[in-house]
Parts: sequence; C-alpha cells; structure tokens
Amino acid sequence: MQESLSKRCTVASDVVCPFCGTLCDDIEVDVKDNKITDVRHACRIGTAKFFSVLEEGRPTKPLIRKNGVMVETTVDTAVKKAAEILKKSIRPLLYGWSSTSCEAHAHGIAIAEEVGGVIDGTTSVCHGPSVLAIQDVGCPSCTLAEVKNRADLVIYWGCNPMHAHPRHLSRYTIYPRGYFRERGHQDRELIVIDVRKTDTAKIANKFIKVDYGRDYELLGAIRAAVNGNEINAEVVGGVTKEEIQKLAEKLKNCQFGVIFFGMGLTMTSAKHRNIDNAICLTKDLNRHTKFSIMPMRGHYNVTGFGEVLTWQTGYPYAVDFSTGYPRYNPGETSANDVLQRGEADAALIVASDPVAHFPRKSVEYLAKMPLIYIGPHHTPTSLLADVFIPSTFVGIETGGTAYRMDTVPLYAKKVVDGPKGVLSDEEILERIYKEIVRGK
Amino acid sequence: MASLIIKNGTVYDPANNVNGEKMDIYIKDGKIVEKAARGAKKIDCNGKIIMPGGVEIHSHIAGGKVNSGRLLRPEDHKKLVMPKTKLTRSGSGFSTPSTFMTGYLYSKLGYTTAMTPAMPPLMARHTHEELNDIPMLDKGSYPLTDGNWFIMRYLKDGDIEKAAAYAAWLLRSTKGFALKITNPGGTEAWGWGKNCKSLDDPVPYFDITPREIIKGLAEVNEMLGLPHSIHLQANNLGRLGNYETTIDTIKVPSGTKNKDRQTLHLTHVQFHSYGGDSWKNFESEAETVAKAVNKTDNAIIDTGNVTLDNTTTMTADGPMEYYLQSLTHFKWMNRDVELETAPGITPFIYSPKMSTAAIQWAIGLELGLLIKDPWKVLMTTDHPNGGPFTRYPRIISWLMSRPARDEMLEKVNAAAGKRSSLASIDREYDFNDIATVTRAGQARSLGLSETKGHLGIGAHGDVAVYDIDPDNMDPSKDFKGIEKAFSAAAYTIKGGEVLVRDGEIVKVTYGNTYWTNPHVDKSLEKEVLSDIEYNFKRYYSVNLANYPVQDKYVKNPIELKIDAQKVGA
Amino acid sequence: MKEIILTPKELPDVGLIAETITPDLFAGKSIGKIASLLIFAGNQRKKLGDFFEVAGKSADDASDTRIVIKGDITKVKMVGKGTKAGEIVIEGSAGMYVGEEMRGGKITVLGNVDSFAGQTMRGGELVIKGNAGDYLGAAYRGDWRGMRGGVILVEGNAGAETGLFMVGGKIKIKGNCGTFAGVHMKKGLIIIEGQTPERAGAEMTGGSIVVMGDTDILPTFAPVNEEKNPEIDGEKLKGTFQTYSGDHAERGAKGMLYKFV
Amino acid sequence: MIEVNLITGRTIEQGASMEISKLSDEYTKATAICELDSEDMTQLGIKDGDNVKVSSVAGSVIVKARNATQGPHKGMAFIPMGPWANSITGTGSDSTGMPPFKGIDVKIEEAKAEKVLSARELIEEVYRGI
Repeated sequence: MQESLSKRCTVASDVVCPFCGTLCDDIEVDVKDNKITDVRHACRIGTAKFFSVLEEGRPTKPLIRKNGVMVETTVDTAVKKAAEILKKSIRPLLYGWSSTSCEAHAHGIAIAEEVGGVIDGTTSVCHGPSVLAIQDVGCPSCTLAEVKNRADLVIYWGCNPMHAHPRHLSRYTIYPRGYFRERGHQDRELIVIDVRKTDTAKIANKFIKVDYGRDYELLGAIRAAVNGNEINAEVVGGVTKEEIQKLAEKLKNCQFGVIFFGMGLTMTSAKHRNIDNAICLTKDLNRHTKFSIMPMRGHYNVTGFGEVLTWQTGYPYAVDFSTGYPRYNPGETSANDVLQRGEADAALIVASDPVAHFPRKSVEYLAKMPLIYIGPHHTPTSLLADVFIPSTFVGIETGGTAYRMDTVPLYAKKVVDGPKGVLSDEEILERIYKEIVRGK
Repeated sequence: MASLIIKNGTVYDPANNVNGEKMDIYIKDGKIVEKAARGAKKIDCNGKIIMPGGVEIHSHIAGGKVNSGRLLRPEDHKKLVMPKTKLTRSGSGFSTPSTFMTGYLYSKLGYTTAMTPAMPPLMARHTHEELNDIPMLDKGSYPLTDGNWFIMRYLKDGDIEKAAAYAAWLLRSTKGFALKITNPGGTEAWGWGKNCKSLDDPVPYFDITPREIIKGLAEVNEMLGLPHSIHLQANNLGRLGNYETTIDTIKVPSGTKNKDRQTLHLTHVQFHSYGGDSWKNFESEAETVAKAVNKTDNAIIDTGNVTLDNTTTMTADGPMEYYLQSLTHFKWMNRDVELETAPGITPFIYSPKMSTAAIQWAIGLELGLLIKDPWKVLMTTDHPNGGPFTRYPRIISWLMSRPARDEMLEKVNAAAGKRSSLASIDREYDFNDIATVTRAGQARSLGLSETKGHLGIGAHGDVAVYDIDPDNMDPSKDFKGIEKAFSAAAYTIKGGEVLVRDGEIVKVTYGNTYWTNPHVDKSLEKEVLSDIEYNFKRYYSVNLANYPVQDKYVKNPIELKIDAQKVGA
Repeated sequence: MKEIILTPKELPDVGLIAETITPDLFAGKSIGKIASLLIFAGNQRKKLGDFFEVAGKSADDASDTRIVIKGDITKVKMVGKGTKAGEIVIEGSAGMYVGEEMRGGKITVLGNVDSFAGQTMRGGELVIKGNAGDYLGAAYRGDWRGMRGGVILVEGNAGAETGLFMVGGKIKIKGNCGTFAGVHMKKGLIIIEGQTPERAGAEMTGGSIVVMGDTDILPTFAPVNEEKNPEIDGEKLKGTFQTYSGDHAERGAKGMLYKFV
Repeated sequence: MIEVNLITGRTIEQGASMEISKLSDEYTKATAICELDSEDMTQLGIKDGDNVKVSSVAGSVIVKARNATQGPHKGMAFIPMGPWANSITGTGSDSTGMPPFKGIDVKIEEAKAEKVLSARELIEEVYRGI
C-alpha cells in the first residue's frame, strides 16, 4: 500500500477482485479510516461487492436458533453447537466453498473427512457438467493471455460475459492488444452462439441463433463438417447446412481460436454432452489449427475449490467420505441428488447460498435438517439456518488464495479490517474442526 | 529431538565408499553424528540392509499439470484408495495419487526427498500449495524455462547476463530450485499448433533454435552457480528415430564445466532412445545412447522406466501429448501457459502384449544396465509417465536379477527380446549400485550431496532400512523377495524420526521445501526488472505485483542463497 | 443350489452401502458370519444383520449360492458388486449400482433399479423386471471402457445414457429408453424394443443399436440401406430395418443404428 | 395464459444487487422479474411492470413482467437466477448432479392484483412451515 493524501487515507493497488472467475487483479481501492471510499477498475458487480462490506446492519454476532428464534451468542458457543451437529450427523452435507479462500477449503475438507460427510461445491450446479465432460474426453485449454496475445477468433457459446463476467472481453479476449494482435479487436473476430441475442451477441461480428436445446446437434454437425463428413439435414438447430459448413471453414482457417462456454451449454438439454461435443470439436480443430476451449467459471474461487479438493482427495466435487475414503459420482454424491433423495441429515453451508440457488425440492429438505451457515451476509440460507456464524469477506477483509477460471492462482489480499470480533471462514472452520477432534 | 542408534545393519553408502559393511549409524538433532548420544534409542537392524533415505530427482507429484491429471482420471482414482486412519488422511489414485497419499507411499518405499520437475512459473503458487500438502518428504520444484519469451529474447540478442539475471529473478519469484527445460522452443511453437523437430528448427517468430536455448541456459545455469545443472527434457520425446536428437543434445552444453557435478541432466532418456521410422520397425537405440553417455563427462541421465501399467502421461511438452492422443484417441488435456510453456496430459496403457510398450520396457532397463558408471544413470519412471513411482521395487528387482528379466521377456511381446539388446545383457546390479541410482547419484546430481544421499557425518538423519539379509539372500534368484522388501521399508527414518515401521506409517511429518536464490549484480537486476515490468503490462494476464510467490506459500522453506554478483558486475 | 434369505428390516433414510451382498462373499460362511459382514449406513460401520434378517444356508462355492432378498431395498446401494458366480434375486426394487463390475453369475430384480446398474459390467446376467434408472450398463466417470461383456435385460424402461462407452456385451430393453442410448459406444449391442426420444448412438464409433419404436435420428448419421431380418452379434431380428452409419461427428465412425420400419 | 420455455441465468443487475444483499429491495427489483418477448406480452394483455404468475410442475411464483432487452425471443421467458426462479425449477438431475435450471415448461398468467414477495417473505412463506 502506498501512502497518499492524508495519513489515514491509503490506496491499495493490484487488488484481486473477489467476485467472478475473471479474477481481475488490477483493482485500486481507496481506504480511509479502515473504510473503503473508492474502488477503481472493477466492474459494476465487483464494485458493489467491495462496497457491500459497508452494508448497514451487517451481522457481526453469531446466531443460534432457540425455540424457533435466532438469538445472539458467542463464537465459542456457535462453534460448539456446529461441531455437535456435525458429530451427531451420520451423513452430513458440506456445501458451498466458491466464495472463500483455498485456505478455508482445506479446513472444510478436513472436517468432511473427519465427520465422514459428503462435500460438494457450487460447481455442482454450475460447471459440474463441464467436469463430467472433461473426465470423459479431456480439455485442450490455455491461460487467458494466450488468448490475448494470439487469438484471432473468439467464440462465446451459451454465455453472456457482458452480464456475468463484465471485464472478460476487455482484459483478455476481444479488446486488449496482444503480442501477435497489435491492433486489439480489429485483429480478431467475435462469434456469439446463443438462443437469444444477448448483450454480448450485440457486439459480435457474427451472431448465430441456435434453437433452444439443440446445441448438441449443432455442435455435432459442425464437427461433421470439420471432419469432412456429410450432414444429413438441411437445417440443424435452426442453422442451415451452408452456414454450418461456412462456419467450419472459418474455424479451421483461423490461426488461434478459442471457445468460451457457460450455463447456456451446461444447464441446457444434453448438459455435459454439449460440453463433451464442444471439447471434441476443439480436439478436431487442432488437426487443422490451434484451438482451445474454456469454461466461464462463475464465482471467483469455484475453480480453487475444485483444485484443492482434487489434490487432497483425487476428485473435484461431490466427494463422499462416508466409507472413510473419497468416493465420487455426481448424480449420486452431488448436493442436489443427496438432498432430493433425502440422504443427508445435517448441513454445513459455507460461502454460498443454496436456499436462493437450489430448486425448491432441494431446499425443502435443507429446511428440515439442522443447518449451519457461515458467510458474511444475511441471505435466504441464513434465514433457514439453526447456527449462523458471520465471517469476513475474503479478498477484502481477509487474504487468501483464489484460482482464476484458467486455473491461474492468485493471492487475494486484505484491504481493510473486518468488523470487530468477526472471524474469517478459515478461522471459523479451523475452530469447528478442532472442536470435532477434541477428545477423540 | 530423539537420538538414534541404528545398530547391526549392513550399510550401503556409496558416497562414502561403504559397500555392505556391518556398522552402526548414530543420529542426533536430526543429523548423522560420529558417536552415539547419551540415552539414544536403539534400533536393531540385524539381518537388514541400510541405505540413505531415497532421493527422487524427477517425479510429477505436485502442481497444475499433475492436478489436471487427477481431475482427468476419476477411473484411475477409483482403482486405488486409502481410507483415513487415526494418523493419516485419506486419498485415492493409482497413477496420480492425491497429495497426502503421495507422501505416505514414498515414505513406505524408504524415500525422504522428492523433487517435482516441471512448474510453469505463472502456476508456481499452485505447485507450492500442493507441495505443502505432501507429507513425509523434503521437496522442491523446477520452474520451466523452455518457451519463456524473456529467456528466448535475451539469448537471441546474445545477452547472456540479462538472461541469467532474469533466471535468478524467476527462481526467486517462483521459489524454484533448478532450471527445467522441456522440449526447448517446441512449447512456444505449440502456441500455434507447431513444434520444433530438430535442434536447429527455429522457434516461430522468435528466430532462435532449441540448440541455442539449451546452450544459453546451460551457460546461465553455471554463471549463476546453481546447485543442480540444467534439467532437460530433450526435443522429440517419444518420436521414432529420436535417439539422434538425444545424442546431438548431449553434446550441446559440452563447453560448460562444473567441478562437482554434470552440467546437463538429461531426463527420462528411455523416451528418447527410439530407433526405426515406423511403429512396425520401432526398435531400441539404448545401446547407442548409452555409449554416448559413457563417453561424455558433462551429462548424466535418469531412465524413465516403463513399468507396463495403465498410467497417465503428463509433460510440459504439449505437442508430444497431442501427438500421443492422436495415436490412442484417448482423452487429452492441454494447458498452454502464456509466455512460458505448454503442458499436456493423456492416459496411456503400456500393455505388455503391445510390441511398442514391451520394447519401451526393455529400453529403460538397457539404459540402466549399459551405462557403465552407476553415478551417471538414475532410476526414475518419470512418474507417472512410464509408470507410477510405486513400481520402483519392481524395477529394482529387474535391475538386480537377470532371471527376473528373463521371466518378463517370456511374458511380454516377443519384440522386446528381438528389437532390444536386453536379452543379451548379463549385468546384475548389487545393493551398492541400487543405493547409487536411487540415492547417492540423485543427491549428487541435485547438488545436495552434502546433506542428502549419504550417511556420513553431517548428513541428514534420513535412513531407509529394508528387511533383506544380504548374507542369506541372492537377489538374482529371490527377485520376488527383493521387490517385496523394497516395497515396504522396515524403517524409514527422516531427520532422526521414525516415520515408517514394518511398511506402516507411524508418524506424519512435513519436510522442507528447497529453493535457490541467486543474487546478481544490483544494477543489472534493476535493468532487467524494468524490462520485465514493461512486458508484463502488455503481454501477461496478471499484474507483475501479483506474480511472485509470497513467502507464506512455502511451508518450512530452505532458501539456498547464492552469491552470483559477479554476473553483470 | 443353496439359498440365503435376507429380509430387510427398517432401513435408514441416509441409505446403505452393501457391496458385501454377493454370493462370492457369502459362500462358505455361516449365517452368523454373513450377518456380521460390513455395511455402511451413512458414515456408520454396521453389520449386515443390523438391517437384514439372515436365514438359510450358503454353499461352499459361490456358484452354488443363491441370495434371495425378500422386500424392497431401494435405499441399498451396490448389491452384488463384482459378483463372479452364483445368483441374487431381489424380490422388490433395488438401489443404485446393482451388479456394478459384475463378472459372472446372475442377478434378478423383480422391481425397479436405480441408476448406475451394471456399471462397467464384464460378464454374467442382470435381469430387471421393472424399470432401470440412468446410466444402465454404463462406464464409471472418466472411463472410456464401459460395459465389456455379459447381458442386461430390462423388461420395463431405462433412463438416460444407457450403455455409455460400451465396449462389449448386450443390453436389451423391452420398454422405452432415455436419451443418449449408446453414447460413445465402441462395440456391443443395444436393443430398444420401445421408443427412445433422440440422440441414440451419439458419438458412437462402433457397435450396434436397434430401435423398434420411434426415435429422432441425429443429423450426423447417414442412411445406408434397408435390411430384412438382420442378425447382429448372434441376435436374430425380425422385420425390415433402415440402417444408418455414424456418428459422423466422429472421424471414421463405424457405428450402426437399425431403425424398424 | 401462455405456455413458454423458461430459462434462468445471470444478469448484471441481479449480480450487483446480490452483492449488496439478497434481502435488499434492489435485489427483489432486479431478480423477481420475468423477461418476456413483446409479442408474448401483447398476447397476455400486459405491459412492462405488470405482475405475472409463472407456474411449472414444481410450483408457482409471482414476479414482475419486463420487456426482454436481449430479444426478440418469442416463446421463451427469462427469470434471473435466485429464489423466485427456483420456486419453479424442477427436480432430479438425470443422475448428473445438475438440476434443470433451463428449458422448463411454464405457464404464464397475468396477475396484476397479486403481490411480488421479497426474498425474505418468499423463504418464510415457502419453507418455514416445513
């Protein structure tokens, strides 16, 4: 931090933004009297996140449900209660993790292993299908400045970065000047493929509208064209055969191409098979030119959770420790399946909000079981919790490691102190772990 | 810290010319000492052999690429699991075990040190996070410099001192131990889907050749006075007829000298000793390569043995992994790293029935047996590329026993016998040779021979004890017994603490991470830093301030400070 | 053949993992020994006898042992995992992974089975009188070598991704089949007597899929010819079939799709 | 009443307001909405800002109809991800782990007289009784 203006006003530079998987690391934050006064370079959502630490009425004291009402308590009591719930449970679900540090993840995994629970990340309802596809067919990819320096063809398929990753295009893909692309966007072509003309599609050189749920067929048809095979239909997914063949030629003849994809593929009919076919298309294209593909990971450290869980257990999400060793099979050991099958009997939710983001049926089950929630805000999940331990914001009030969507790890530093008495996720989880193993 | 007396064992300590002598070893405060300390705990090793703790120079155990390999292969992880115990964490993975499990498995084999050889600098934080989660071992990692834009440009401009200053900065920024080069130039070419096919095939747009990169980096390495030499994966890995490139490569840095060690470490040479021009006439050229190694005094190699398993290949050599998956049509990961390198990953099944795999198996052993001086050839599997490190005991049995090899030659595809010289080799390693290729030689190559790979006074108290009575066991005949004994150390002692007893973990510790920190002339460093700053803003995707690995990422660091201020002065 | 009878008691909501229920592990064991075999209830290490009444007698050899489960075990996973010989009859519905990695013997389920039945099966016979879930006879995550041998017969319907990465064996479904039947298939045969909505044979490079009912064929399949009463992998089919080759999204694909006309 | 295909997903407004607080009015304003094609709105006889009831097999929810800005997409409705959308997303995952968040068959009816609940009200009404 460099001193500026008055003694108490500092500027933190090279700050990592803890919002999305773009993980911008060029943010400047002005701080006066331990209060954030200005945020520069961040997008609208990132800025909102930095300022959200100032939320009025932000919870600072742990709460425990007593006779149906949440009452204030001490961290010690809340930690003890949380440990008690987890120890008593015979199949606890530990879910979330995308908006906290890798240091916190490690403690969470240790707890899951100790209590023989199921641990799952928000990947499950985001790029889980991408993981399944990668495990079946692989994934030729690269880091983001490879795109910046080399790409002359960029495709966004089923994603809308103008809304979900607002600085993605300006930092890495379309607008920046790169070593081999000195004129920035003039040296590149942007193609958007989506079911609707999104705000990203509006700025594309070419927008291809695909019929809802027909991405898989369109991908297959493009592959057939790339591989020199016939397409046995005049129109596939709303796109004509001629247009598909023209597109295939364009893909084969670029110098360095890349496909970014999002929930428009992972959540739509065919789910992981869309990604599977998109990856296979990328593999096919590498016979002709250089091509990469990358999931647009949502939360700033959803990638990091997958990395830590993978190196510690061998699997990236949906890991079941109930037999004493890691077992993995999304569809069985993933959060929504465990919940909807009624297989969990307690839950620890950290750094995510399943009550807002899970389907109703899953939430109905969550509402029935003892629920522990750790996070900085009141959320729909905290409303249903039996134990709520407020925590600091990682990357703003607590430092920690996060992995960008292309798996580049960065240290997200602290810029202000958190509210007095509020611990970090990492510290809270470590205390819960210690409480669980105490006396064992 | 406990003091130990390791009594009555038969000691093999080649660095100190101890070859099968009955003697006692004393440990105090974590180090080997001359005399027994008062109150020292005794460990009776009568009827057992004693070696220094195993040292591993090249094993992909941590980092982005390794983790991508884990991610890619749930079916591999389902195959082998370790449940949690009171002492140890759980884990999974046969060819790419999870971190905790990696440490336990190495320790059970009697290893106490392992280096992970290929760290993309941009991903260094990740490598260290994983190293921190690998228990039982001392560790280190080698930043990749093969396709590095700064290095290539400085070398192209003939600015060797700036290249050295940059390399010093890179080691410091990544907390790296040695300079790794993988398919020099080829990884940058892979940015365009291309490759460098010979030592003189120029890198697209950079106007420099692999030969110039290797030569330049060898000079940089010696200029900085790093403990290890350059650690090189030669061009054309896995390609037919690549032995010519390999022999050519051995000669490249012959001008550089170092009195204590080689100036070139050529890694997993099994994959680089291929003859033939089609997979139908694929054959071993291990004899030719071994001859070249026998002749040189500046290069040593590690073998990269193939163990005939279903494994995961992973290397920073992106074009090679692409080529391999184009043969197998297996799933394939590629992970190009901006301005630096291009790792790739794909599974591979070395089926004993396949002629290629059988010949590859033979080549690894031929190299070990045909290179005369055991100090010049180190045993590795290039884990997990040739097979997982957990197969070391089996390789030891093959090296020590001609009957073991003959039995295999009967079982595997007949091509192994016909298109390699293995069937005609009588040589059998003795325990001293094994101790050299798995410990002493590895430590010397790394430049860590003061404290590692031997049992002399002042060495680390890292000791492996195996349940083998050399007076009553003929390794040539009882090769199954050899494999069994090396699979489960009777004791693994690290820093004077017993970590493994009778093949079981009895204590969990976390070792040190070694990194080197050479300091060059200040004004040169400043000049290079401003160059770095200029290029970072334009071409990297992260800010320079966020690039260097913060101190907190290295658990139990051992920083090797190196005065290289004459560089640039 | 000797019979062991398991009668389920109250089963916990969290479900059981009961990979120990297989003739190979029961053979040569007394009732008491069988009742003390390990079963996981959530994270609890329990005994088989905690959840099942065990009666009857086992043979010394697995191939002479039949296990009869009297009742519904929808909450029980992995029954018959890795079975090499002998027989299991489940007189109700069964949970996930029935007959996972089965190599021989026979498993019959009178009710329905949940997903992942016959996962990575290598031999033997799996008969399901009711419906099957998703991933019937499929590969485990990431495995490019799925079902390698044996026969699966479903008298009701099956779910999505039946026969994923199949490399051998046969799957016969009398009812309807979900989407992506035979996805990534390389060898073997899938017969769907009912309909399958779409995407049968997606990314297949070999093997055969027969569909008697309605289906939408992917645009990356090419019509070949009409065949009468074809014989595929020893199965004699009656009627006229339009054949398609594919999936031509893949290079050099040699998969065959037979559609009843 | 119209029958359409519903997709749910992110918007920048939903994202920014979520970071402020999911219990804030801004969040309700940004997220308790349903973007509809103008033709579909005409058919329903409603205009931008009118409340509609969106129902699927899983349940129903009241949200504010909004003119689709990223259209036209006749026959398709869009509700930003959040508790309102998830009141009507379906069950199961086809054994993949991923619930159906897009491609849900829904009915939309005008519901000018009914109230859009806040996140807090919605959670309390739907789940507290359980």
